[in-house]
Amino acid sequence: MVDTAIFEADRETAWCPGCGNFPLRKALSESLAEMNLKPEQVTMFTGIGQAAKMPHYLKVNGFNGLHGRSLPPSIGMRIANPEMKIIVESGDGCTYGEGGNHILHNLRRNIDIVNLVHDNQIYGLTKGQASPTSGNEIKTPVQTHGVNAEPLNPVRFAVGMKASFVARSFVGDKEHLKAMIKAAMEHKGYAMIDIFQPCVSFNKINTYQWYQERVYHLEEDYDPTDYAAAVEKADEFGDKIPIGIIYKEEKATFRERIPYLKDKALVKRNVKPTELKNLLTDFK
Amino acid sequence: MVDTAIFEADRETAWCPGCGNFPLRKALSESLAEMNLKPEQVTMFTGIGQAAKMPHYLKVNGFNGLHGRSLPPSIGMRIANPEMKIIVESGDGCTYGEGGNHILHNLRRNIDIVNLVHDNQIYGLTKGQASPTSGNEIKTPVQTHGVNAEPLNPVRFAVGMKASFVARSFVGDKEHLKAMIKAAMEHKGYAMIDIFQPCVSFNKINTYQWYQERVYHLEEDYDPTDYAAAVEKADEFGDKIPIGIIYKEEKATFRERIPYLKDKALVKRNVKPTELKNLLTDFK
Amino acid sequence: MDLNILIGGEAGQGLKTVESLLTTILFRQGFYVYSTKDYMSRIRGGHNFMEVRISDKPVHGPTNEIDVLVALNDESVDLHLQDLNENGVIISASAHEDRRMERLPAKEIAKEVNPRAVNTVFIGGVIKVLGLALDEAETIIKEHFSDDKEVVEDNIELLKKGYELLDKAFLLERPGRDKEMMLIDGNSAVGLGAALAGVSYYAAYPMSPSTGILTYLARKQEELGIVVEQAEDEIAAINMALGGSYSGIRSMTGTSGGGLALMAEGIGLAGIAELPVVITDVQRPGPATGLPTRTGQGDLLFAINIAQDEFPLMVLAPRDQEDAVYQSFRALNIADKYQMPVIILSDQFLGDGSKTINEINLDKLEIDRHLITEQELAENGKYKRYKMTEDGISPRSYPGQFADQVVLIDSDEHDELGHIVEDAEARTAMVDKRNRKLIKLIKEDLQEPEYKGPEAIDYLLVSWGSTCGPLSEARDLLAEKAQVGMLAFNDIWPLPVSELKKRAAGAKVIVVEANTSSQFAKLIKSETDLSLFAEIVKYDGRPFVGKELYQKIKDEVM
Amino acid sequence: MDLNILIGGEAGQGLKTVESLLTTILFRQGFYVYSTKDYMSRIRGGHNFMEVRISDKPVHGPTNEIDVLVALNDESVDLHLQDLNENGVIISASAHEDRRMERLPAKEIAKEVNPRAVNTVFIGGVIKVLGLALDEAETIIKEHFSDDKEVVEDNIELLKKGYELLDKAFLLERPGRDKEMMLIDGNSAVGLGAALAGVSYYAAYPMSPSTGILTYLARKQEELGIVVEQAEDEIAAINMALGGSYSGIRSMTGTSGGGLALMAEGIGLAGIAELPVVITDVQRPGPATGLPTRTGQGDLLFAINIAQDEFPLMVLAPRDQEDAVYQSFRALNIADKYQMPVIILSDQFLGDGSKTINEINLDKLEIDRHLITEQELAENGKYKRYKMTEDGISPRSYPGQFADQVVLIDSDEHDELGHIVEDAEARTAMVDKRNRKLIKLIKEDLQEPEYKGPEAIDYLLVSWGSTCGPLSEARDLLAEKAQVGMLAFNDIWPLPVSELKKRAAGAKVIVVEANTSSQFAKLIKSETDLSLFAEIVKYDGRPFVGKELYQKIKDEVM
Ligand SMILES: Cc1ncc(C[n+]2csc(CCOP(=O)(O)OP(=O)(O)O)c2C)c(N)n1
Ligand SMILES: Cc1ncc(C[n+]2csc(CCOP(=O)(O)OP(=O)(O)O)c2C)c(N)n1
Ligand code: SF4
Ligand code: SF4
Ligand SMILES: [Mg+2]
Ligand SMILES: [Mg+2]
Repeated sequence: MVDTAIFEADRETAWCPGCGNFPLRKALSESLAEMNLKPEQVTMFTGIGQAAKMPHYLKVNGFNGLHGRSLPPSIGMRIANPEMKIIVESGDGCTYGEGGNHILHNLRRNIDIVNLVHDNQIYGLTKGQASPTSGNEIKTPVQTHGVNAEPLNPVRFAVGMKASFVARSFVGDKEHLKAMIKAAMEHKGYAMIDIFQPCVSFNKINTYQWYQERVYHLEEDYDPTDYAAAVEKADEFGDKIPIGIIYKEEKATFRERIPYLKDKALVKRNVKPTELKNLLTDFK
Repeated sequence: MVDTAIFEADRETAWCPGCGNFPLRKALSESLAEMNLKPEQVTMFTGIGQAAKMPHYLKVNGFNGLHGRSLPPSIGMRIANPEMKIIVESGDGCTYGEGGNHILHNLRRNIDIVNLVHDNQIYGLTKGQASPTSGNEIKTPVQTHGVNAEPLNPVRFAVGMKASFVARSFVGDKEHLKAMIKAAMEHKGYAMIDIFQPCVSFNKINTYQWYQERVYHLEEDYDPTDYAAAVEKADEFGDKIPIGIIYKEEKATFRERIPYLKDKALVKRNVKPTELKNLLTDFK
Repeated sequence: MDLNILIGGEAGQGLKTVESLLTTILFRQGFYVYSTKDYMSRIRGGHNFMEVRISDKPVHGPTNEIDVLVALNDESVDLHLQDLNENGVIISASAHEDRRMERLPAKEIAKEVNPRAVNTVFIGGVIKVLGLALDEAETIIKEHFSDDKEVVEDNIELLKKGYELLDKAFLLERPGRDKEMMLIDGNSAVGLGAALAGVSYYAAYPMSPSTGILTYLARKQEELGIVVEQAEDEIAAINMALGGSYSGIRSMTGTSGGGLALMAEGIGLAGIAELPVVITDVQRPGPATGLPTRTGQGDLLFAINIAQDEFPLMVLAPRDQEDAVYQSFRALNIADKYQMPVIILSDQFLGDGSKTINEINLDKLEIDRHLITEQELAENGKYKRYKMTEDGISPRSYPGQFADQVVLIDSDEHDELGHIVEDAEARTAMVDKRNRKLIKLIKEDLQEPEYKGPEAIDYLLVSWGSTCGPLSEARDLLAEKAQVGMLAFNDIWPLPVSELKKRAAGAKVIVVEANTSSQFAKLIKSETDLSLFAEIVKYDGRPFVGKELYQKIKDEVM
Repeated sequence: MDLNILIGGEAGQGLKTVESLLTTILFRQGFYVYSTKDYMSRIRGGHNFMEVRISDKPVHGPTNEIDVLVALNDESVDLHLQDLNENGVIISASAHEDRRMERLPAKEIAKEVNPRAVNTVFIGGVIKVLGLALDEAETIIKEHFSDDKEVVEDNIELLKKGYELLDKAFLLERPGRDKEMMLIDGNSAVGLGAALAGVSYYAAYPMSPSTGILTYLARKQEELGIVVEQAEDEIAAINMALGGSYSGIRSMTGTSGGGLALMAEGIGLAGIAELPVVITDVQRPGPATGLPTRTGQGDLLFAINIAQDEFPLMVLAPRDQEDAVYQSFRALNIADKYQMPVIILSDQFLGDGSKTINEINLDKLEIDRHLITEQELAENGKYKRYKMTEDGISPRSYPGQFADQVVLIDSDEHDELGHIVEDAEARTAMVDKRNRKLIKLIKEDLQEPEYKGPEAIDYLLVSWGSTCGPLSEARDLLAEKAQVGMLAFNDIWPLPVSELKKRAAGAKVIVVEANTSSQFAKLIKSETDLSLFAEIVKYDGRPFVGKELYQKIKDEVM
């Protein structure tokens, strides 16, 4: 195991004291260290939001792109580079709101990445509007009479899409979160973890305590490869909320479906125009 | 019942002879007539594609907007006008591809409209690239070795989202399709019908015959309000494909969740600035 | 009298409340106020500050000199001391080595009463230092915390304690006020203008620094009976608004640069489909994410040229908070009259800044929806959404308005009925019809820029949008040295050129704006044959300051 | 010799195959060919036509006069007869009352052999009418249907039948050809240039008329070992490409106007994050959906001003199909060298049209990735993605390239390491650093427009992009009446001005472009002090035609 310190996960942040992003960062850096990874072997793609500032707050390669667009650039990297460990990380608003179309279609692509969603059920950085996962009862300066739409249950959505790895975790349960992160990193294909991450500044409903009182570990004998069981578990979101790997299905990844790509690292590709003379023959 | 002819569903089209869009138009105009609707009482919102040309080919109010954006403008109308019968109609590419984020979130909004998706499992107007619902085996000028992503099963997706009305139908079964359209129109809340609509020009796999051999009507005693049953049915997409109302759940609509809106037709709202003097007091 | 109070501290320390209470107190006491916000893109920590400039005459922008420095943390003293005037005062909880220091141990004082109300001690202190009475402050504290009597009492107690502990440093007198005034920030001003204009639907996605429009209208939605909806993204927002507009209700959206980019295609749709819609772009420095909470004027040419190909649209940029109310109202009228998109270019400086303005004159405001009547329909026969007309404006009706008539709008090129066409003649005719609307707009509705200065001038200063205030202050100072005039543009596209051509004749033209490439100067050059003498730009994310501008123009240009 | 063949019919009748086979046959026989496509946005029905213009000298655009009219349906005769030359020939299956009529009952003939190969009868007929031999045609049919021997035989039989049934009307001689030539359409040309430049990733969403680039590269992906991916939308497409670019591979996307609008924010990200990327915009008339399969040049100012605020980018517009290969290659080099977005402005006329061009000279093509080496890294110490440099270009590395080094890119304003900053100085410094790249580009890489004409001129014609071909034909005709020169721009932004200023001195400048508001003329005015004499525009969705332009300039301007 490498020294966790090489990930410099103690950098100063712009997060609020007590924010659930801190334990998330800790769990992440420890997981990476325990997996014997070095900073240059990991790349993190994020969007915009409080969660999305993560690549500034620990040492890995980072692409801090646009709000809602954390996923698409990661595909470019997966194509270029079969080796790199890729983590896509962003907030619930960024991932499920502005970025909804990308998660919808990347579940289908089964691209080999890990997608960590900081689910604080709120827009943090823009000061507390409803996110797609906000409950109907929450009132905000925009949702003055509560939320007009039903909250998204990201796990049920992803299971309904038969994503290849769907998990839920909670920053208040570090060992669980680390186990989930490591399992996701080891999973071949798209692996999503929806992570409960309390926002102490704007979400006064879904607090640490709220989650603590509700989450429970999946039963020992729970079989995440059983679709029907997964659908049932995914639907539990009330007084009790299961955390763990809800659904898992091994299947061909995006790269594996491109027959000629194999292990080729396009980033090593070297082209000489004079060697491509045969491209001209089509036009003669 | 009004005369079907008032919908002028015999206008000249730019569709290919034999296209599945013709029987769809017929079923639609007959359904409207049988529901005693007049052209001015119905508004159709579409995107861009072959399917999306529909409002030019029959007489109703029409908003032929942007590719992928058939749904959002319909929300504006539903807010303005509680009475209007609203049909959102477009292709599978437009609705599930470019427009994926809008369907994702309008399932949540439960906005009171009918969403007819012409699912020909192909991009017709742009000459035959894969759509989100195309099977992996289809080869196209872009998907030269088949499709890299798993096909979207729109019904399973919508059921996983617990949309309030999810149905599937087939243009080759006119009576069924009409029954579905009428049920959707009568349903309070968002009602989606994924409609198999063969593209005779570009989809050589999912032909009339292909569908005919596979589709079957849901059993008489099938209960669409049973979520577990719906999940199972939604997952059937192979040698046998069920058509009918797969899932149905009555719940508050978008308008109903805005407490002060009630039946108010904002389109009738009349404002006099001089009567809004109290707005200035906030700033004094 | 011209005095500037700076309140500095970390995000999360309640700066905004201090600023808002203080600003309101001073406004109510009859002062002209201009307050600006300088904050970071974070929720807690970092360094933020607010400035409240007051005077007995109208103030149009910020200044750099500080008279009262309220330091909620030590860093604020370190960072701002250099700008403190000789006879200024520092109010701080901890001691600093400066003769201008007044210690106010707010924490200790508040601990005994109500620790959450700690900042109110500072408010009391400031009022004392200014030499004002407490009465108005008490009233406002009562209004602000009206929900909870106990909290009101605690706050008033702390207000008094802060007041008692400090000495008067300035002996301000309450200015008299002979007319009703208002204190308003630019975002609320745009919202207010829209509310007065009868906007019934505001669909938007949160984005700094435009969220204030969204929250203003949301706060009022129930009272007005209108709908404010948070869209899933900005693409949805513009298309939702277009759906509302098509359906016959006044619809609007607002965002900042990145969101405007996502709306581009939809704005083009409004152009070709001839749907009225108003889009407010509260500019921030970019591109991409840039500086989310800062100011700039970098979106000008993007806004004018937004979306592929061409279509008539209007772009206007309010000069200040008062203008913002009227321009927002006007934008909705123009959108309806010409059935086209209107972009309001605001910016963080204008949007977040508050100013004392004249009471809005409601009698001046007239709504005209430009919808056809039953009778007009009858005269026309079959309803044609895109009927060819001389001035390019086709009769507008909404779905369901008339029996037996349907309304079809189209994003493809189309014929008079809205049906898809592809032939060369129909295309050309429809483009020409749309373009004719701009000709009418230029004739009937374009506002020439406001001129300030003597008739004969050597220099002509030119501003657009919110730069008006600071540049106008600079002009007044420059006028002591030379013959200087100034034009403040609020209509940007189409560009009004007559006043400009007239005033520029014989003068050296200096264009001042907040971007790197002098976009407005480029626009002037492409629309006129004028040569420009100098271009002054700033792109650090901070607003122009009158005195700074004066210095710069005097030293570098004149 | 200059001859024009028009093939007209419905969508779905196989027009494209006829055009493509005929064009190839004539090209192989040594003719210079220019073919254009005029088709509707539908799959079947309607009226489409293709034109193939041939000559023994280079041809640069279409003409309106028809020598051979191949009518696959009756409507084609009705629509095009007016343009048929006096000594022209109509080849049609049904009879028409015109002395120039040659009946070819293709259906009946094909019925006996192979009804699906009906169009080959016409090809045979055309070759005969032109007075050419069949040999080359047979070879090409063999190549084209190589998969199926029986089909080849049927087609050759029908080819011969068509040939036999008609008479020679023209007695063309095969031109000799002293060098290797190619026949290529503009979309393939952009794709070919990119393939030669080592593009490894092309992410795009289908959109007419840009889909040809996508399908060309998809066809080649396996052979080249690269990846062509259909994105879920254009926003994904640009961001996918940026991810590839960040990871170290050359990445590209392509679209048309509406898609470009959706990419705007992402292009701004490329600007601030300094990620190389090439975006091809194959223009069509708009806005919104507009005329999906037609041509225009309406996206110029949108492309230059794309996205909020400012950032260095380059916009270039290939002059013709040959130029498109080189410019596409060059765009990828420039993107890498300056770490910035480069937009290629093509259009439907260029993209769908095919032209005989000189063989691409591979020896002239050099790839330079501008990535730092181990040694350069060592000299620099800790890797700084946005290191401040004199020319604004920071050392570029990709993730995983070096042990212990990470690469961080950011859409916020940032410091040298890529971390978020908000202070005024850092912002200004980073903006200045980025802007310096354009200064270097102007010095080292900008291409002045090509000049054609005598040294002393009265009139200077100006084109940009694909208008070059038709305008150059017009110039040649005008040169018989006056002293006329012409500048053909391919670099648009930054705008090269020296050649323009030089040639414009003393000449009347006439700018010709395909949009309504003379966007290029506006650009010239904002970037120079030149006065323009006339602006000629066209916006009906159809390409300029040399002779038409000649007539218009002569009649209306000169
Ligand atoms: C195109 C665009 N729209 C809107 C924004 C403004 N914005 C920044 S972060 C954010 C929401 C953040 O919420 P979430 O993703 O849940 O992250 P959190 O801050 O809660 O961690 C929004 C709306 C933006 N930066 N870009
Ligand atoms: C922003 C944008 N991107 C791409 C297109 C091009 N486009 C038009 S229709 C279409 C696909 C149509 O497929 P589908 O929605 O399935 O409709 P169909 O033609 O099959 O009925 C595409 C990609 C467009 N018009 N606008
Ligand atoms: S606003 Fe909420 S999510 Fe953001 S840093 Fe603060 S506590 Fe965390
Ligand atoms: S392309 Fe396909 S979907 Fe479109 S009209 Fe033709 S058959 Fe129908
Ligand atoms: Mg969040
Ligand atoms: Mg389709």
